[in-house]
Amino acid sequence: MSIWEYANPKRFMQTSGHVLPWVSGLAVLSLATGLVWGFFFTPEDYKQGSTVKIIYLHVPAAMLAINIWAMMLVTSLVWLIRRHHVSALAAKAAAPIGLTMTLIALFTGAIWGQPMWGTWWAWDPRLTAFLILFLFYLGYLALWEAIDNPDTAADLTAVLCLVGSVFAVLSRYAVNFWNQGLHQGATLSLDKEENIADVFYIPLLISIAGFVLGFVALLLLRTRTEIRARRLKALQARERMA
Amino acid sequence: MLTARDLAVQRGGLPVLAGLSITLPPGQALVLTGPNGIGKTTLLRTVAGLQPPLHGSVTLPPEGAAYAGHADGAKATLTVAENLGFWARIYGTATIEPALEAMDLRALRDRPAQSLSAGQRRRLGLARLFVTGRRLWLLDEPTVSLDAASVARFAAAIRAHLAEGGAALLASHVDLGLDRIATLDLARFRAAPSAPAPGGFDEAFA
Amino acid sequence: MLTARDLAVQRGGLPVLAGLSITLPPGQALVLTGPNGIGKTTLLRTVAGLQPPLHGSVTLPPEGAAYAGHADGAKATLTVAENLGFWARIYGTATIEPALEAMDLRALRDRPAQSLSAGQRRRLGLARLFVTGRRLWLLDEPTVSLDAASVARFAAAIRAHLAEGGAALLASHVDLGLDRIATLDLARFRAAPSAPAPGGFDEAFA
Amino acid sequence: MVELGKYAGVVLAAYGVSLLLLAGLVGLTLWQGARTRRALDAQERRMAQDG
Amino acid sequence: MIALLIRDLRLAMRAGGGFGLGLAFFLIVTVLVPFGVGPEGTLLARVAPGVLWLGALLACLLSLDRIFALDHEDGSLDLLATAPVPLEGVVAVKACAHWLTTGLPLTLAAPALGLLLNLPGPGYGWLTLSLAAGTPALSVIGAFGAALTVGLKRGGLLLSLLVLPLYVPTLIFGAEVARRGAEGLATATPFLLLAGISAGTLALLPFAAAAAIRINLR
Amino acid sequence: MIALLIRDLRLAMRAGGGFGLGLAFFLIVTVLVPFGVGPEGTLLARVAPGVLWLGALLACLLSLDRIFALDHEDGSLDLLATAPVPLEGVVAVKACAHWLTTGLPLTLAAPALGLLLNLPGPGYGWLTLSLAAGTPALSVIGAFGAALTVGLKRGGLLLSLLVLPLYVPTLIFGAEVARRGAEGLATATPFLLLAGISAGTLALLPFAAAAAIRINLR
Ligand code: HEM
Ligand SMILES: Nc1ncnc2c1ncn2[C@@H]1O[C@H](COP(=O)(O)OP(=O)(O)OP(=O)(O)O)[C@@H](O)[C@H]1O
Ligand SMILES: Nc1ncnc2c1ncn2[C@@H]1O[C@H](COP(=O)(O)OP(=O)(O)OP(=O)(O)O)[C@@H](O)[C@H]1O
Ligand SMILES: [Mg+2]
Ligand SMILES: [Mg+2]
Repeated sequence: MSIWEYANPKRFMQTSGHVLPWVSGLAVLSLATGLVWGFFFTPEDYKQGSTVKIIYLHVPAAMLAINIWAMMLVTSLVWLIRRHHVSALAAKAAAPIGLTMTLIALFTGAIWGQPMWGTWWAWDPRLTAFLILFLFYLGYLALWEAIDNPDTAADLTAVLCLVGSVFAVLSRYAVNFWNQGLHQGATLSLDKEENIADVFYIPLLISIAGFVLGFVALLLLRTRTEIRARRLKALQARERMA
Repeated sequence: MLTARDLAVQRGGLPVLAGLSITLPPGQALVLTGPNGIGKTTLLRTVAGLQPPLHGSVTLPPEGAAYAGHADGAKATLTVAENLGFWARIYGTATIEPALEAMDLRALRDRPAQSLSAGQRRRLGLARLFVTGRRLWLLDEPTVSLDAASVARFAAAIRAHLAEGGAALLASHVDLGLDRIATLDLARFRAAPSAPAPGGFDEAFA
Repeated sequence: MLTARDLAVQRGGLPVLAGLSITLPPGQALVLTGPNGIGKTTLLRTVAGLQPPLHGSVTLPPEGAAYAGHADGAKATLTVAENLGFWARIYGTATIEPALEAMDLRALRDRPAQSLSAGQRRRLGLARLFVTGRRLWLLDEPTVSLDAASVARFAAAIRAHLAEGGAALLASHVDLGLDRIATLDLARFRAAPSAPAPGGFDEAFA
Repeated sequence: MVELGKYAGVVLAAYGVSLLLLAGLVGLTLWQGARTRRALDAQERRMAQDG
Repeated sequence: MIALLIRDLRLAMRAGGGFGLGLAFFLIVTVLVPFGVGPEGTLLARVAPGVLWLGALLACLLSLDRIFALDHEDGSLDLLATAPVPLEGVVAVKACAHWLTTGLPLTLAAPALGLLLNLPGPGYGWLTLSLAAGTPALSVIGAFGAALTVGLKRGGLLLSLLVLPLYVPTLIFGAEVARRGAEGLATATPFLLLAGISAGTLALLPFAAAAAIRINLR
Repeated sequence: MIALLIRDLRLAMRAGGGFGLGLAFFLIVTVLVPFGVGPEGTLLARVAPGVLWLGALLACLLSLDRIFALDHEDGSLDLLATAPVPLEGVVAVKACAHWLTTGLPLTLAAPALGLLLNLPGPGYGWLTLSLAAGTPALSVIGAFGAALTVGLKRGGLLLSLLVLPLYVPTLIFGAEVARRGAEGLATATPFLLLAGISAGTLALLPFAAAAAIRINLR
């Protein structure tokens, strides 16, 4: 059986209906565990004080924000090449989640920056790149909104996503070239020596898992809604023609 | 010259016409008729290759067809001669004189298109056909806004085109006064809406 | 209802028609005919008050006239009902139902105007007339793109309007099938280009 | 209650804003989902009746 | 008249109507400035009030051609001119709709963008106040410019050219209020002048604009 | 193809075609900047390269919707799509015409405007060079954005929203070249990167734009 079978709308509706409650349950569970653990039961950092607790929101949100765009890139490609409608609708469904994640990363970062760097905002490359990512999400969503015909909209936004991804990567390098940064380097490297202490690390991992599961649950929900909306539109049009 | 086999066309994601087959040999014209909104424009755009068919296939002559739609594609600030000259160069035609002659635009040749009346602008849009050098013409309500004399002149031009081995597919609500011409009433091919199957999410996607 | 006395109209600074007098009593319609470019659109715009006459005077009913030109004034993203409802509120008319009914737009009422076919959009443009509540209609080629059934329906609507004491001034190249209707051929009123007087710079300024 | 020290405001603000945004997204998703579902059901029922 | 306002707002909200786009443009221009002039905080703080005012002005400018051009193209303007509403009122209502969909959101969003440019503390209130007082003038002046260029295909750039010089006094006083506010100086005089400009243009320009439209329709 | 280039240039030259308007807009923005940020010479000199680049970018942006929208509205784009010319070529030619009527004049005029902003001596050459290398990329990226929004009524602002983020790398490298040049620093790296972006976009984006147009005409 090919994986593409799940790209069939009917099949997708059935499968996602079965999976959804489990994913949502797990998401709520791990998110609650990670955040509660991180918020209530971790010590303060010797340097950053209690502000380290922000990491449990900031890092998962930042990771998701980037990876959701990557996922949209993949689904857009699938739509352009294999023309599976679910794929296009999944990209559409993911964009608002990505936008929210970008906003969370930006807000928590800004709030964190105030005590750590003494400023809400600095034109650090990583932060700037995030702001640009935010603009890409905005443009992508605006294009979806602006076009009436759903297939045209899917095609054009997919093209935008492809071209935009190239430019997003370019912008990342450009921004790096333009200004040296204040922001932390990678903390989650595979090299154990450089990793942060386990007390912070384990709840962080749980909370990342919670964010990812939450994303999957929301994505499934939203994609189901999009499919229903498409069917509704088709039925309405058919009724008018009859 | 033109064959369409079991064609189904869509507009706004909805099937509009289905099960349509057309064969148009050289020297013949076919007039598409049908009430407003039946799908004449959609069909012509599909045949012209501007949108993909929902189903079936279209075969055009190797060099393609010349399409003239509801809009004329005339640039308001260019003169009549400049407008036509542009299309002539795009299609590699040497001269625009026959086209000006055919649509009686000689007197207007140096007038900017924005100062033309509705019918004069339409004549300019039709004159473009003569510089394409294409044998197959796809025309969407070509005689809109034309007066009786211009309609007759245009009908004569079409007759001449057919006599030279050309062909034309036209959508029109008015009688062009072309004799011995085939007519196809599209009302018969209206795509039938099927009743929705419960939970049938696949049908939503054409 | 409408009187125009010794009217001369201009377009692009040039006199187009001159010496025209029109009297249109209630209950009557007058069809303006003439070849393309004779000045029908210009005349109608002058009568509607959109441009000043070069000479002469126009008297309209006190509340003004309803004008429908080549363009329909429909907003692409608003639905048919929203488009009509807007004009109804502007003209202080309570309901759009009679207008929808008259132009057979019931089925299309919730469709955005951009998804209408050319003829359907034209019907929307004509339906606007019925919400203006004006007795004098000025119509510029109202039946363009309409199919035969719609033309008949529109002719019936005009007849009803006349029967209620309204009046209509129409420009049209096609026969509307209205009987007992007056026709005015504008060809007779083409403004004669006067020979230029040497050194007469005044004439350059109409 | 945990001891947040002098950064209490900052941490609470970060959590507050984030949870608010998340709640907004979830709420919007659920609301849109319910609305489309209702509309689709109504449409299907109507069309089933009409034949 | 209210029908017209409602229609214009509704059109702005519909797909492709462009509500929120002015805001997005404002955001982007603000973000681009540091890329152009470099990231130093002190430099940015000094130019911040001016840049924000310029950004708001450009965002207004870009949405101006919507005011009448679309209505002209599809023939609605002809129909409105023959409808039983005074053309002056039409202009005023359309300028108002433009302000509601552009100037107002810009004013509300400006403080957040001030943050990105390191705007000094006391500047936020004055920036918002000056924009609230100045953007109505931008909309009305813009409506006048749009009325002048309504007959032209893609009059957009010409419109910018005509309108920008007219915007200069508003910009000078507006930016002055914001700058003085940011530096903690007295702002009363420029603020009063700014408010005066807004009031004056609101009272007079609709008449000029209506006359321009009448001429353009001829 | 050459016929198309000639037609586009001729259209730009005709009344209302907008040739020179981009330039005028550039001029006005540059002139407005001192009003916004205050007249101190040193401050202006520091922001000059960035402001000039930003002004050029905005002037380009404003003329973008002319690239395809007019042709779409009057039906020419349909006709071009069925004509015996590849759509990719049409896009490339139109981007080229846009550059010739906007980017090139801007590049030539920039040094004169630099004077107004106290641009330091060595900056002039680098400013011109960076604009010459960067504006082609602006035109091509803009053509892509215009192709995406061609079916939309007044897609102008949406177009800005889509295109401006794509302009970021070009702006950064371009302004960096101009700024480093003005300060007498090494400019080789950003200049090469800038040229690379121009070359890359010129080679690839016409295909994406042609695909977008085909989708939009459907
Ligand atoms: C608006 C401001 C900020 C933004 C947009 C931002 C963005 C990001 C991004 C994109 C990541 C990378 C996530 C990943 O891919 O793993 C990240 C990680 C991180 N950020 Fe921020 N950040 C901001 C401010 C701050 C501040 C002020 C601090 C603390 C002083 C901070 C601390 C961290 C830490 C510790 C990580 C984890 C590093 C890693 O795992 O790679 N961030 N942030
Ligand atoms: N700017 C201009 N300069 C010179 N002549 C012009 C200008 N604008 C229009 N004309 C001419 O004015 C005449 C009147 O045009 P008008 O649109 O009124 O004609 P019409 O009778 O409505 O024609 P149609 O039946 O084609 O719609 C036309 O011959 C037109 O060419
Ligand atoms: N987005 C859309 N959604 C639903 N239906 C649409 C959409 N766009 C167009 N239609 C419908 O598709 C049908 C076909 O339109 P088309 O323009 O091909 O008709 P036509 O035969 O050319 O009519 P006319 O004689 O009026 O020009 C029309 O009934 C129209 O209302
Ligand atoms: Mg049609
Ligand atoms: Mg006419």
